[in-house]
Amino acid sequence: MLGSIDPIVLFFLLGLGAGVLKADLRLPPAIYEFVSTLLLLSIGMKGGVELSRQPVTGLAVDIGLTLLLGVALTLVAFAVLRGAGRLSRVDSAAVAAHYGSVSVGTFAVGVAYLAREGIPAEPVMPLLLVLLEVPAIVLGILLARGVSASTQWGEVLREVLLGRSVLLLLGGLLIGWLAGPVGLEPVAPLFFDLFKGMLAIFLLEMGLIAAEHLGGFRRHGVFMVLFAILTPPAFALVGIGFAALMGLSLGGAILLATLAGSASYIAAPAAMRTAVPEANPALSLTAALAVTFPFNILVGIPLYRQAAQILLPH
Amino acid sequence: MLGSIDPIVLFFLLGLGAGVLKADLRLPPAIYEFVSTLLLLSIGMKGGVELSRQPVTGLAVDIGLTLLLGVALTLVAFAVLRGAGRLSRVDSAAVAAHYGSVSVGTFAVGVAYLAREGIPAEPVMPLLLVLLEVPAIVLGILLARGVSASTQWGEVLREVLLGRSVLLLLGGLLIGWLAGPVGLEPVAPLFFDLFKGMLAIFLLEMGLIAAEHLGGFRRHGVFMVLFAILTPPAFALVGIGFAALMGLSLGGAILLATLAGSASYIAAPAAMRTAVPEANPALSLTAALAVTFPFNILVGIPLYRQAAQILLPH
Amino acid sequence: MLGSIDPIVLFFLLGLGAGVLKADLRLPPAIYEFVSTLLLLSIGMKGGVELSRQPVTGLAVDIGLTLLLGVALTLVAFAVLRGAGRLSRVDSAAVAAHYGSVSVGTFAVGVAYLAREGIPAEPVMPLLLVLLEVPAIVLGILLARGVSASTQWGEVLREVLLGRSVLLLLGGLLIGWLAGPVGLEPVAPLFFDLFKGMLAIFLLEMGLIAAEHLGGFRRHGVFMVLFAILTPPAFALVGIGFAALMGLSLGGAILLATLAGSASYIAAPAAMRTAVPEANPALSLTAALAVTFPFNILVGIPLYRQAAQILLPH
Amino acid sequence: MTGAAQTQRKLLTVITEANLERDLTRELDALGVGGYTITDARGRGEQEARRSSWGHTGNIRVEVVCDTPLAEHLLGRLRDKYYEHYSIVMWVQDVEVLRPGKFR
Amino acid sequence: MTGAAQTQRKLLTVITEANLERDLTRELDALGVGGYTITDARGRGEQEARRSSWGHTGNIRVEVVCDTPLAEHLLGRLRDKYYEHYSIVMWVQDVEVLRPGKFR
Amino acid sequence: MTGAAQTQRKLLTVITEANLERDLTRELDALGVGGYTITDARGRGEQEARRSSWGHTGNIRVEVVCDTPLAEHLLGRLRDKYYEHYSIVMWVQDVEVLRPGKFR
Ligand SMILES: Nc1ncnc2c1ncn2[C@@H]1O[C@H](COP(=O)(O)O)[C@@H](O)[C@H]1O
Ligand SMILES: Nc1ncnc2c1ncn2[C@@H]1O[C@H](COP(=O)(O)O)[C@@H](O)[C@H]1O
Ligand SMILES: Nc1ncnc2c1ncn2[C@@H]1O[C@H](COP(=O)(O)O)[C@@H](O)[C@H]1O
Ligand code: NA
Ligand code: NA
Ligand code: NA
Repeated sequence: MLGSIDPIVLFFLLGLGAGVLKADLRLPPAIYEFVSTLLLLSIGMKGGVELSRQPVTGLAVDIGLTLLLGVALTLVAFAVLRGAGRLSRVDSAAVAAHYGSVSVGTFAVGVAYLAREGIPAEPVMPLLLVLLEVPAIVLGILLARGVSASTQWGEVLREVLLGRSVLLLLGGLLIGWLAGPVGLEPVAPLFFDLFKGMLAIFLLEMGLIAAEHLGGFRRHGVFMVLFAILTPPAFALVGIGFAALMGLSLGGAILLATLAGSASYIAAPAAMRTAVPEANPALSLTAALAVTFPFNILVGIPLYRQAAQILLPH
Repeated sequence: MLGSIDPIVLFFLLGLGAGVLKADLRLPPAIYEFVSTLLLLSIGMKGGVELSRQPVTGLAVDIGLTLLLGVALTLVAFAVLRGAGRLSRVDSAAVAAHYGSVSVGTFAVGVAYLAREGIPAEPVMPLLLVLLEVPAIVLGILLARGVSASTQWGEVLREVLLGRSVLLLLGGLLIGWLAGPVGLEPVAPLFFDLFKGMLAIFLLEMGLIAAEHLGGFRRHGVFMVLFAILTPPAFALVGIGFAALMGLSLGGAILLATLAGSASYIAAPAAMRTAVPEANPALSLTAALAVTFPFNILVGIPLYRQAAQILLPH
Repeated sequence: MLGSIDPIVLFFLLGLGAGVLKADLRLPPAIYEFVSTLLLLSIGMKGGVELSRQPVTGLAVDIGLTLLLGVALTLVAFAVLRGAGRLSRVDSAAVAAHYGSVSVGTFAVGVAYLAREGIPAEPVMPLLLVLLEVPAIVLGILLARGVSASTQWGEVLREVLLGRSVLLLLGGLLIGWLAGPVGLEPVAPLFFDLFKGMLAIFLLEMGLIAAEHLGGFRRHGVFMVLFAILTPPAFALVGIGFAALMGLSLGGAILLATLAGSASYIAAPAAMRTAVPEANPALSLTAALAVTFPFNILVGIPLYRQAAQILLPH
Repeated sequence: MTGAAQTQRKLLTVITEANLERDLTRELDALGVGGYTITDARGRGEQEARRSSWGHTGNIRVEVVCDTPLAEHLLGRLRDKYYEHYSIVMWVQDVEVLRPGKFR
Repeated sequence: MTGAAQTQRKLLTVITEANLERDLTRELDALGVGGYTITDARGRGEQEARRSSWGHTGNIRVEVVCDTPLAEHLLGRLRDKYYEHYSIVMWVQDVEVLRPGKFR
Repeated sequence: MTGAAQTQRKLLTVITEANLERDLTRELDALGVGGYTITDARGRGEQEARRSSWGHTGNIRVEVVCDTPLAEHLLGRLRDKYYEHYSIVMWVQDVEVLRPGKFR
């Protein structure tokens, strides 16, 4: 079992263990920002370099289907939370926004997994990642407030579209695409060679954060735990379905499944806190950080690979 | 056009774009300090390693001419600002101190440019960079206050000579010189391999800062913009002249031109704020950060190369 | 002389010089934490990888002897400080706790020294490092307070055992051991290739800190200086003796001597401040940081190597 | 204190979630305060369980010096806008300032 | 200030060594305060020579708003526990708060 | 508050440009204050356009507890030295302290 775990996931477990013991290994916020900036730029640049090598076809269809995927996942999550979970409307909407959106950290672990297994993926994936961040958040706000005049949509869209992760991913994509593989060689030692090491540091930190949120479950009960564990594989299956529609390769399908199964813990919480303040922010965060994230990186990704291998048309 | 741009400059443009959109990509101050510390040490160490390989001759002459260059540029700038620009005496003196002094960030881009083009330069250049920082600042204070008894010269010199950039550059030079190429091998992955990547991060941040200062121009008017654009190439020509006097190679001449054409945005502002508080600090900073720095790294350096190729005696 | 100095030690001297000149080169605390986190994980992982290659034998004996070494050094230090130094009981106990415990920074320089000289060492050394941190602190508190009911032993042990350095070292060991050399390859660029560069940055900072504490000696007098210089080589000899008992190789003996001769400046001060607040914290810190640390990395480690070569049975 | 040019003003201190910074400073600007000072802070209160305590975003501590009517107005406005759904704590003190003109 | 719902409370400010944070906040919790706010600080006092000034650990600045009896009690407790061996400085001020229930 | 050993002192708070820290603390030392506490801060005032706002250097917030005459003296000295050319804001409050000897 352990032999099949990616060593970088051990860093997550170290953080989780230290956090449970209440040991103070937290990195300063500045380091967390540095590491995540490097990861976002790297992911973008890798995609961009690949894009510069092989022109993408059918981009418009892929984009449309990705946006549709985001909408579909959010609606399903909302229905389940409101129906089976009997959460209030605002809480259902807020949690649905988190699960309809995506986690870049989970995506990064997926990228590292593919690299380790030697499975290639479409270069366009980081772009789809960006696309998936947005619709769930917008829809979540709509579900919570209706088409209320008081929502400052300009502000909300600004925050999401000009957020750190979207801009760094898109900026990296653009730089990688413009510079191409040769142009990026001089910066490769920082952005590419250190990628997995930085991801390890990031996962150590995520383990510590996840541990801080473990306690939240005593408050939020068994339904939320089930939701946070069952949604990822269910949504991953939907992701694989969409991957098949788009004609993605095995690697692309694994990544889209990973994205679909992941829950946002940065962009969505910030947007919901501003636009839907009545929602209980701890509810979504505990689920996304303390259950879904660990589930995905420990169990989910290899699982989605199996599923994709079985389900994808050959 | 884009093909000829160094990819690291794309990071500057990304920062500039994000800044104009008021997106919050700023790195924490701690990271900025870390990155700039690495860059300063790297530049110094590279020079030091080269110095340890080939003994320098005629150093005294080079040093004398460099100090003279700093004085000459400051006086010219002061005359132009006071005469054509009709700035107050203190403001003219303060801006002149910025333009007579140098920008290490610009120099770093110059170093990266030479590496990319395969043009060697004299190892003594980082030392000249340090030398150029000082006279402009001292002269700027003199021009603003006269030989006033109230100026705490000890304090001013202390601040400039023991400032971060001077000490890290000189320290790096010394370490590189003492350790030599073999001695530095074990630290090369951090200081040399990551150099361009760290410079990319630095430029991303500089783009964001430059964007913050763009607004300053509404207040400072068309003369300052012209000054900030025309001074770099004019001063670069003077720099090439001095390079010819010193008998520098093409690479050395490009770097000296780059230094001459660059404007300080760290050492000079700090020193002027303390010693000449009547001067408007925003005036110099806006010019140096929002116009001169971008101009130099986007257009200037390749231009100075052309000029040096034409003008240098063969 | 300089030729024999490891270039990374030059960074310490640069920091020391800058600090003496009161120049402001201090890195932000966040960077210090990042760098030390990387170093601790690296040291642990290196040991762990080696452990995964060759199974350790006689571990129980090594562990027992190491704990005994910690106890012995603390008692000797206490006796000397109380007897020859006439320090108060609490101050003697607190300083003894620092010198009976160890400095990870010094150990890292020792590791770098061995790598440079091509001398292998037992992979178990990081584990012994962790073991040596603990007994001196516990004993120091006992010596200061007796078996007082008011000491919150649970809290003290928690702080020591779940401190950053212990957890990161042990975590690194575990990860290295589980992942093995192949598993760690993807993170090697960050944790192994950058090790010496990061150590250089760390030493630069340590030089600045040591300089800040130099002034402390005017207050603490000649006895403390002598103690801080003479204890390291004396304790290093004891360390070599224990290394012989354990049957360690030359490299292992040098590292154990370095550990024995080093004085804690992170774990011990924190623990003493909480558990023995009557003790003067500046006394121990000045000795450990301003004398013992520099002595060990500049002079001590090569000295201990000579001693180990002479004294170890062949 | 009896220094010639000193005048009474109010100092309003606000402790709230860091992610409100942008919104709160805009609100203050809109309400016409002459300035404010912000420091990063952390803390404990009564609503921890509800907090979006995603580790890295702590509290901010905002200080505004202004005259009494504006202080009253701010207090009311911020209460109405933020009390219900956000973690926010406020207190008011008397201060003496040198250049009253600066503090509306 | 005459705003309807305002009440007098005390603001206790404590400056002390950063390494006391854990111990001090536990003490405050045990003494039953409703909340506190902490910021990182640095400074100079009279006991610099005794400080364990290992560079990176500076001071913390802790603020507690509470009623007068609790403030008195805290002041006494912290004095007894920390004055002798630690760097600690405290002061007390009057403040007006909106929701007195929050501040015991 | 009626605690036995408490005495009135003044708390002077100064907000100014971070790059003045060295100069300002020297000034305070020279003027004989017993101590001061500094925190990093950011803010908005009226002189933004003139600020050397090179991004990374924000404000500092300096607190000094001292007796009334010294507070008056400080206020005057800092005003004379910094008001004209630097961004600086100051206010004064009453505080009660435990060990008046510490605060001159
Ligand atoms: N009694 C208090 N004194 C000082 N600060 C407080 C107090 N109560 C709450 N706070 C601060 O206000 C924040 C939010 O409080 P709450 O909304 O009660 O969770 C806390 O994190 C503290 O920083
Ligand atoms: N008069 C004062 N005014 C403001 N803060 C002070 C004062 N005296 C001491 N402090 C703060 O309290 C800390 C400890 O002071 P001390 O115990 O006197 O060294 C100092 O580092 C300052 O941050
Ligand atoms: N009314 C105010 N209340 C609180 N802080 C202020 C106020 N006005 C100015 N400040 C602070 O003082 C700094 C300098 O103000 P100014 O000199 O007006 O630009 C600002 O950046 C704020 O941090
Ligand atoms: Na999702
Ligand atoms: Na110049
Ligand atoms: Na020792």
